[in-house]
Amino acid sequence: MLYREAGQFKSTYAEDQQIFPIRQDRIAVAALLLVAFIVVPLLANQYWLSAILTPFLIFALATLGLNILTGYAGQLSLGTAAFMAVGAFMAYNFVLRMPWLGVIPSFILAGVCAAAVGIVFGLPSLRIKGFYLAVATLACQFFVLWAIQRIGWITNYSASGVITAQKIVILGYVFDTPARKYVLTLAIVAVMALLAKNLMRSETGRAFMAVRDMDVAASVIGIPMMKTKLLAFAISSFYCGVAGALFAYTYLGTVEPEAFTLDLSFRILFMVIIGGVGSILGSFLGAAFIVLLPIFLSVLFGAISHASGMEISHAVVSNLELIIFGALIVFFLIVEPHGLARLWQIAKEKLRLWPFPH
Amino acid sequence: MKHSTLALAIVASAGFSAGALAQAKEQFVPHSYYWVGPFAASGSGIAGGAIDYLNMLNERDGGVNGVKFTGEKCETEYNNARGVECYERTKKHPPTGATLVHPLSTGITYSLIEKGTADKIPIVSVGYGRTDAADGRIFPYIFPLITNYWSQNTAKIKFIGMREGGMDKLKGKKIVNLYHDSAYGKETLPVLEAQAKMYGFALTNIAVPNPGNEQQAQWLQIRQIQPDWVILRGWGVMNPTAIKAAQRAGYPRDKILGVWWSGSEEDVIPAGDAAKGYIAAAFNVSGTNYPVIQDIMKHLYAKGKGEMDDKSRIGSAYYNRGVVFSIITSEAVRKAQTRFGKGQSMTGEQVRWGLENLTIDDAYLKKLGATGFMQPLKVSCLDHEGGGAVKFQQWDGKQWKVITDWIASDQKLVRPMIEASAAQYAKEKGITPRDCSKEN
Amino acid sequence: MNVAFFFEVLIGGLLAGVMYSLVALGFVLIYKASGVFNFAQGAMVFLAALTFVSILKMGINFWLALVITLGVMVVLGIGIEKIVLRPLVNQPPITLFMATIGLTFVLEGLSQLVWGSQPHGLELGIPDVPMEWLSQKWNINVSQFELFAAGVAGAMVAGLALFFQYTRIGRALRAVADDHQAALAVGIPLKHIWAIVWAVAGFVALVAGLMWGARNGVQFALTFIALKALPVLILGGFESVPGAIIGGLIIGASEKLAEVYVGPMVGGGIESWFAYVIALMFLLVRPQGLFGEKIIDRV
Amino acid sequence: MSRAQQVGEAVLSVQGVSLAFGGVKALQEVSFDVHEHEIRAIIGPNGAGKSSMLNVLNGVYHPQKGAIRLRANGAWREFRNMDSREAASLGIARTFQNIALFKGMTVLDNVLTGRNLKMRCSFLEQAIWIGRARREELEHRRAVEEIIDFLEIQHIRKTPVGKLPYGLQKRVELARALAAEPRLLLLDEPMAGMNMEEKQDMCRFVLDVNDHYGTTIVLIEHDMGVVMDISDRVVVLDYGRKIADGTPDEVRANQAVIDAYLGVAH
Repeated sequence: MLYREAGQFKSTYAEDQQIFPIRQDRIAVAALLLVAFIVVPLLANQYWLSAILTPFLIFALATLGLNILTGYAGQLSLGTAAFMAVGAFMAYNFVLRMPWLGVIPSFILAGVCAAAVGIVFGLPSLRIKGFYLAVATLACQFFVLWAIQRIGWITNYSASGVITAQKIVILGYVFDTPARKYVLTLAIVAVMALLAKNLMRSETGRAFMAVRDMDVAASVIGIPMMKTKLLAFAISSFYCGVAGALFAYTYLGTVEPEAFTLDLSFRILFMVIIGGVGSILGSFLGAAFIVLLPIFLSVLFGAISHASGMEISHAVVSNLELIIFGALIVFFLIVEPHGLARLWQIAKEKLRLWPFPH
Repeated sequence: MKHSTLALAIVASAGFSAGALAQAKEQFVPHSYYWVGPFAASGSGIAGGAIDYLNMLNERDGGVNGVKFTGEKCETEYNNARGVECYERTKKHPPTGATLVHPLSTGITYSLIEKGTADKIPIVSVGYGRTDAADGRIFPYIFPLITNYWSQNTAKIKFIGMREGGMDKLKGKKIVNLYHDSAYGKETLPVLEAQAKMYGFALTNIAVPNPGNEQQAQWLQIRQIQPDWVILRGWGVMNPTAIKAAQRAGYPRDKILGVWWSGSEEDVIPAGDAAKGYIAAAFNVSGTNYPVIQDIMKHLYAKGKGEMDDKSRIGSAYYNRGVVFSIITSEAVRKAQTRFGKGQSMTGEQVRWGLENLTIDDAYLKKLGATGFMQPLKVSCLDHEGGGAVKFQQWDGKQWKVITDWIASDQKLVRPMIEASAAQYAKEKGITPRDCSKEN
Repeated sequence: MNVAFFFEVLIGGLLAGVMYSLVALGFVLIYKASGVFNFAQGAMVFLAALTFVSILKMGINFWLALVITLGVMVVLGIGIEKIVLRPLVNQPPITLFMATIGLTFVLEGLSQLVWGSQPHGLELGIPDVPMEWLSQKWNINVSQFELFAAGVAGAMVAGLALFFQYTRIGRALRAVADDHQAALAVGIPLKHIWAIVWAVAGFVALVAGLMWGARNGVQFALTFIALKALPVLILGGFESVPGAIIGGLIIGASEKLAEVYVGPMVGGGIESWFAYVIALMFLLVRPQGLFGEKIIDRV
Repeated sequence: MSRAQQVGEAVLSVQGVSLAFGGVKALQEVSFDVHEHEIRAIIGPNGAGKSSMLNVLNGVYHPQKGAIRLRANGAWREFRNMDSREAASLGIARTFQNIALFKGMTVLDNVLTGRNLKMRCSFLEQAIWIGRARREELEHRRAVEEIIDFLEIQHIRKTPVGKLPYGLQKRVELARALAAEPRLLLLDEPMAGMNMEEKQDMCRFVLDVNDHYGTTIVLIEHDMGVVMDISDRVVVLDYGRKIADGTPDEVRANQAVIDAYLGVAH
């Protein structure tokens, strides 16, 4: 009975075009943001802030980026980590070489650089599709990492190619504690999620989906193939780039090119698939799932072996964790190929009818 | 999205509070190593040695002055993010939080430099990590102990000099540096360049892309250059692949000089007979015929305890390296107790003092049952390295044979580079160096 | 420029390329039959090699060990098909792809759980040292092992080609590749076919595992050779057995030549991406790969 | 026929168009013209080249010979090979024989895509979603809702098209084409595979569109009855050749046509 749009009539298209047409949703989201911005920083301990929530938000942002490309525009990419790397290292350079610029503009410019790289490596998508394109994006993955290690300027000529993120100071306010870093990350992610939502529900988003669903028809009704595909790559890479910058500045603090391996790209693709292809919410759900699952498993096993007090060597435990992680993903894909977002939808449908059967 | 997060939060916190039953007279040491993935061999071996030694102390002498070591294992997957998570999870563990941390990954070490400093938890990277952190004035909580990549490298050139019959003979010699194309691999490029100038040998750096399981091209280049020596700065599969490729290219293995991350049994066994004669550096030797290892066998494995499933790995280079890690851990705690109270649980801050004033001379090594097993150590506020020497061992097809005594590094060359690099870091981060004369 | 050296690099590259083809074949088989981009192929190679070596270490004789391992791989292949892929039939390709990545974790964990994380050496009794006369006469280094590997790869390609051409299953497979529905309509037992293909893929993985294991030792890194096979795939086409070998040769040769002659100018280590760039350039000209039968549809 | 708009002079003329795929001659020397506001039918037995003709008209195919001439505000422009996007921007919209809707999107979004050429805001403005972008989005929504009402598909506005029955999908596709406010509307077998009443509805819609918006319509249809009822003039193709052209009655009486259709049940 609680979750109902019954009795909420839309008298104007404006109302109907709100992000959350249903009142309960608006309330829920408002509450969620309130909790995320105020309650969490106050209550959560350092471990949760710096080891779980912050990375979760950053991965969610990257997932969002990849989702725009793969989920909405239908272009499969395995180069996500590379775009993140561009973001991280360029942000470092902007802060280093143009300190007057300020951190946030530096992040944005870093994102723009990532977008540029994205456009270059998006060009093949005009010719090739599917796994051929996916494997082609691997070229980006490997080339970018190689370039970062070769071009001394990018790492400010540090022998090992490792960079250390500078202090984050915005208008004289220093973001140094885990709580502050978390809040900064949250703010950026929230804003960018909103922008993404807007974009995806307006013309650009429709063009993306049109290209995804049937490119011939799309061009017949006048959607420019090239512009749309490249724009998708650009926007997606921009998001990944900013995520990369946050990865370096609010999460790890020090990054080496190896931090952005193909493994990371796959992880983020997982988040997209598990969360739900073509869903903003799904990006967050997927990120939460993939970030938390391994930690949850290891904590769980830790507790079990502690409780049982038996002497199983950790090699066994770790491998079991890995196996279960993989198995769960397979299992999940089998039971709900459309991802968590779909489950959430179904739950909502049920909730609408509840407590009456229909 | 928070629903799922919070839901898990409860379970998770329940999870580790179970492992966190606070008791007095305990010294908590996190065991964040890696048991899975491409490098599992090194991770599991080192973890085994490290954990076994502390448990042996608990069994043999009831810990350090009655303070028993407790630990919590955490899988890092050799991955920065996971490593940071492990650190955050274990750092506040009762009674006194993490004693110190062995990140066992240069990447993770980098990620922990600021966190450790802020949390007052020493980050100890033995034979890896950030070289210039050896300048304790700028990195009070970071301890790249015993020796670092730059020191090792000077020792290596010395060794080559010895083999060639004098450093002056290096002039005009051709040396190839075959390195893993990563932060780790590139760490030694500057010092090599400097030495090439110093001794006038011709240096060629050849990169091997990660993971390094394909080196045809690189060895064809080497074959073309016909170098007098090849320095193998490898990691994981790159090592056996290099040795096999060398054989295929007809390059003599006893002219290949590996670093200590290329000098374990795991690096040569996969290469089979091709590895005969291959030489590698080491800051700890292999073998079980040291009292310290014998004690572990006696007090743990004889009683059916012990971390290793595969007993044959006890005494391997990696296992023994783990033992060295834990000797440092326990001795730092012991030292700290002499100042902050015998039989007490030490905090990270106190252990930091312990590390900084740690001295392990030959007599003490003998007491530890580790004579010749590791080198004497003298750490100070100024010098967080404290040793710097390496031995060289040669693979005879069955096992590693030590072929030199400890060869000291060329601190005259290395130290200024360290200080310069550290100063650079201090400038970037706006750190004012400690005045070591004021430390006690 | 030293001609002998050029040829040495070229030959070395071609021989390396053959090693890539060995891995690529596994991908092609499964893609051809069920349209699945099986990322777990690398893990299968690792599992096969590790199992074989470990059994060997138990003191069981070579051939018996081979048979046992083959049995394991066949069972594994069929198991994967039944447990993982059948429930996912008719799902979008990317979902299947993701599933195989999940599978990769399982296989990697399983291998090291059962057999431990220790690397092993593997001796097939074929000397891997430069052949005297060749290096004497031409100053070109080629080892018997490399030639042997090339021979094996060639034999496998030929075998598989014949298999597809002349056996009932092979013909059925091609039908399946063309159109699942139609194949079903004319009464081809898809499920059996797929089971068989996975079994064969298991066998291919074993061979690749033995070759690579003997070359670099048997250890976790064997899973990475999958990445070496991918450019070969896009170049040769996901669905073409001959494409796998030709693609392998092209990739191998060009990447080695590039590393040796271009690498030093740009700081080396370009192998990691060069192969992909070649493949990419090639795709821009011919989107379906060298022998690709059709452009794979949007994912 | 009584209708609001009177059929004006020619707006489109096809001149000696020939199209071949490899050896197969799809179209040979076909010429005809289309007048403003008229409903022009192209008929012919299977494989006569009807769809090819339509595809040439909106630039999906490029003829080897001949040209398309279009009259845009008074002046004639000649096109040898325009691409389909250009065609769209010139006010040519179409539907497809086998529906080409965006299955993953709702009816509303599908129809809205029809207006993409009229959207002016940059993606940045859209992302921020205030001022211009929002207004634009709203006014286009209004325009689209009009068409949705017009075609009586309000009730399925928010339904993903994948879930709709065939007949409705056809209607949505028509709506998407109309959303572009085309001058020339190409319908490729709008009634194919429909039952009687669905067909009647569709006929009504086609006529209303032509009447209400004055859109010039070129349609391909198999159902002779329908064609003869609604179209002003008919082109008959057979084996890629034009065999007749005229009012329904003329065509009906044409011997060549009768022969062509002989044995072709309709």
